[in-house]
Order: sequence, then structure tokens, then C-alpha cells
Amino acid sequence: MDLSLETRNEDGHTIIEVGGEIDVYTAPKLRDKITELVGNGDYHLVIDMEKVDFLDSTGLGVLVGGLKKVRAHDGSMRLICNQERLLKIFRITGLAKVFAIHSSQADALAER
Amino acid sequence: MDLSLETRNEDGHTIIEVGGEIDVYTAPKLRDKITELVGNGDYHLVIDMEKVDFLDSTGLGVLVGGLKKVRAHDGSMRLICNQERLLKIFRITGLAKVFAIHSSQADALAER
Amino acid sequence: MPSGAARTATGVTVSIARDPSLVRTVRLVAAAVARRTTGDEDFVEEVRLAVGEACALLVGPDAASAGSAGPVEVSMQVEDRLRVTVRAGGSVAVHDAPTSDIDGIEPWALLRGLMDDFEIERGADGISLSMSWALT
Amino acid sequence: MPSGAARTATGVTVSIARDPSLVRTVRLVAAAVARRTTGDEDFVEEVRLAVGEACALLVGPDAASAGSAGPVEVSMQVEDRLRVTVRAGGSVAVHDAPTSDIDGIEPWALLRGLMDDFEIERGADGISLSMSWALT
Ligand SMILES: Nc1ncnc2c1ncn2[C@@H]1O[C@H](COP(=O)(O)OP(=O)(O)O)[C@@H](O)[C@H]1O
Ligand SMILES: Nc1ncnc2c1ncn2[C@@H]1O[C@H](COP(=O)(O)OP(=O)(O)O)[C@@H](O)[C@H]1O
Repeated sequence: MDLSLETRNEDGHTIIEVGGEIDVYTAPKLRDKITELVGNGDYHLVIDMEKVDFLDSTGLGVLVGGLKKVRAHDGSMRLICNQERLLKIFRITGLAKVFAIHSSQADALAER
Repeated sequence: MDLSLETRNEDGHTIIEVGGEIDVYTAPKLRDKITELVGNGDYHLVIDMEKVDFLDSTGLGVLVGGLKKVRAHDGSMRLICNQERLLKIFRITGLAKVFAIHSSQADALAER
Repeated sequence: MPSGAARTATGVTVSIARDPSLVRTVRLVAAAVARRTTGDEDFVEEVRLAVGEACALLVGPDAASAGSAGPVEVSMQVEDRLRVTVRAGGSVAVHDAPTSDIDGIEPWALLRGLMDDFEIERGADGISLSMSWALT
Repeated sequence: MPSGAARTATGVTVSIARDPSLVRTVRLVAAAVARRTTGDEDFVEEVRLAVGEACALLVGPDAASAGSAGPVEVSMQVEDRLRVTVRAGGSVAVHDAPTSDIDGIEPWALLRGLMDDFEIERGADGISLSMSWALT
């Protein structure tokens, strides 16, 4: 229904597993989580979107904002997404070229 | 989603398995099915409501109308219903006393 | 901006054509609004049933009049209570008046049984049903 | 009868307060209306996304203005095409104008990418977005 956020550390990265709908209502919660992590010095983020049902431009804005934040600390933000309907949203908006989009956590963590 | 109706004969009764929502939109389809059966000489009906998700007063009206139709031919109409939320609707409207409500097809067919 | 805008400064309002096939959409919205107030699915089901029933009574089973008769409007507000008003108006008579008897069941019996109190307001310009539920 | 009634003699209209948490309810209705026209869930998803996006743009992320700013109204008609109009009005400025750039993404890029043609009408009394889909 709503947005769920689960965070854990692995291999020098912080993985945020996002579930539910990232929309105009819930996106601020994701932004706050990213801001909090960056504030704690976690600059290498992996956003796992496998359980995301919905993403609108507000959600995209938060992801782009997050990318800017971690890059300001020479960090990284990788996305995990296999769902065609979400990938289409990244393509349409040109953001498929801006983000490193991986198909699994293993894949995302493998890249150096 | 919509209304589904499956009919079969067993032990001298015609069992109508109803699925979905019996409401102001779909109830006429159930009424037409009952009218058709009674027109074919099937006067002993068992309405299996185990897969019904929703029932409003229009649906109740069709059931009462069906009962009248079969009784006009010395027939019978039995209901199968275990769902508390539907049973409540029959109780609230006083129709729990009007219908023979059974908890299974076996139970409904056992009664003579 | 459409007229009547101020009416829904809070909450959700759904207007449907007087078409029986659209009543399900209203039930969907009613359940969604109720679900936002609680995790209690029995409560959600009760609201879905009562709002659907009120809507069915005002829409009526006569699809032939769909489109010609003006909409049925359902407005839902979450304040101190969950308040729902269902309005239908104008030229078309409400099919089943509160005293009518179709097929041996009194159509309003269900809604009366469900709601301890609901208010019916009739005017020259239509009919309006108001119901509310305490929020837990 | 409420004013503006004739507007929805057919179809479904939902009005929500300018509250981001209600946008999901509009998506639910949009999906329900789209689903009535087809069994194609990709189509349903496309309508849900576009209507939700249009609504998000007009509601804006600023929950603080909820209630004070008049509703956002979404009307859906199934005719020769599925036609959807999203209107917001009056006193509150649309948060993200079509040319703004928040967090590096152009907020209207998604809606423009989704819809081959959508129309924006701006007037003294508000903004209105119209979109439509062929029915198969
Ligand atoms: N060290 C930093 N930490 C956080 N944000 C930074 C930093 N350096 C630059 N920024 C910029 O500040 C902007 C505003 O931050 P904030 O208001 O928290 O995010 P948002 O714009 O997503 O609400 C970010 O988009 C980012 O580009
Ligand atoms: N032999 C019969 N077959 C059908 N209906 C009958 C018969 N005898 C009496 N009736 C009455 O005719 C009424 C009207 O029938 P019909 O219009 O088909 O049903 P409904 O009122 O449910 O639309 C029924 O409610 C029933 O009480």
C-alpha cells in the first residue's frame, strides 16, 4: 500500500530496499531517508526497486536529488530494477542514461 | 470482478454457483438465469454463494423474486453461505428467516 | 475552475453517471477512503457495503436512464468522523421510494439495518443521504 | 442538487482536496475506469501512471496547502476514446510550471513522454490538462 524502506549495509554499500508506491505523497519519506544516510556518512547507496509498484516524477526527482547528494561526497548511487514498466519510466525521461541500473543486488555490488 | 454463474444438475437439484459481486449492475444477470431455469422446468434450485464478494439489496431482491418463482411451482430454493459478512446481510434484513441457508452443497442437498 | 469547487476543499468526491455499472467504482473509492482511517477490514467492508447500497438505491437498476438523469454524487470527508453524503438530483424520481416493496423485500431495509442513523433529505432539487461513522 | 451536475452526465469525476495522500485514490479510480474498457493490463497501467502523474503535478508535493487551495478534479469519460481531464484552479499557483527544473529533472518530462499529445489549458481561473487514449 504505502511506502516501505528497509536499510542494511553490505560490502561497503548501503542497500535501501524500497517497497510500494513512490509518489507525490511518499517520495519525501525516501528523500528524508537518503538525506539521513548521507548525513551519517553513507555515500555509497544501492536503491533496490524490485518491490516498487509505482513511480512518478516526484519519485524520480528524489532519486536525482539523492544522486547529486552522494556525488557531492564522491559517492555513488546504483539502482536495482528489472520491472519493464519502471524501466520505461527511466527511458522516457532520459534518466536511464543518468543512473546505473542493475538487475540484481549481486550485480549492483559486483561493479567497482 | 464481475458476476460469474455456473450451473449444474445434481440429485434432482440445479446448483447455481455464483461468483463475484451481486449488485445493482449484475443482479439482473442472476435474475435472468433463475427465470431461464424456471422456464425450463427446473424448480429446485441451490444458490451457492461461497464465492460471492458483495451483495446489495438489489441482489437480495432477485433472490426473493427467485424464491417466489420456484414456490409458484411447488419448488424450492436453498442458499449456501458461510461468509459472516453475507450472513449478516440476511440477518439485518430479516431474510435469514425466509431462506434455508446451508453451510455446504452436501448439507443443502441432504435436506429433503 | 468548475463550479462547486469549494465543496471539496477537503476529502474526496466522486460523481458518476446514473449507470449501475459505475456503482462498483464508488465502492472502490469508499473502501479506499475508509482503509486510510484504519487497518480494520471489517470496518472497511461495512463502509463499502453501506456506501454501495446508498448509491445503488439512488442510481437504481434502470440503466436505460443512464446519462439522461444527471449524476449521483458521493462525497467523503474524514474529520472527527468519516462522513459520507450521497446526492442524486433533479428530474428523475428515485426508483424505490423508502416505502416501496419490490420482490418482497423492502429496499431500504438493508441500509437502515446497517446504519444506526442515516439522514434522508428530500427537496425539490433531489434527494440526499447522509451517514457517518466514528473513527477509532 | 449540487451545481456542476450536468458536467458528469456520463462517466466518472473525482475531486480531491489538494492533498498528496489522495492522489493514490485518483489512480485507483483511473485504473478501474480503464480496466472496464479492456483486459489489457499494460493499458490500465499506462492510464494509471499518466493520470496519477498529471494529478501529482497539479496537486504538488506541498501538503501544507491542502484544504486551502480548492480541489483538483479529474473527469474520465469513455466514449470513442478514453478521455481524461485534470483541472486545478484558482488561487494556488501550480507548483512546478512546465519549464521548472527540480532536483535536475524536468517534472513534465514524464507526462510528455507518456502521452503523444496532451493539452494544457491555462486561464485566469486555473489549469487544465486533457489527455485521451484510443480504445481497442
Ligand atoms: N554535502 C551535501 N549534502 C547534501 N546535499 C548537498 C550537498 N552538497 C550539495 N548538495 C545539494 O543540495 C541540494 C538540496 O538538498 P536537499 O534539500 O536535502 O534535497 P532535495 O532538493 O532533494 O530536497 C541537493 O539536491 C544537492 O544537490
Ligand atoms: N410461474 C411463475 N413464473 C415466474 N414468475 C411467477 C410465476 N408465478 C408468479 N410469478 C411472479 O411474477 C413476478 C414477476 O416476475 P419477473 O418479472 O420475472 O421477476 P422479477 O420481479 O424478479 O423481475 C415474480 O416475482 C413472481 O412472484
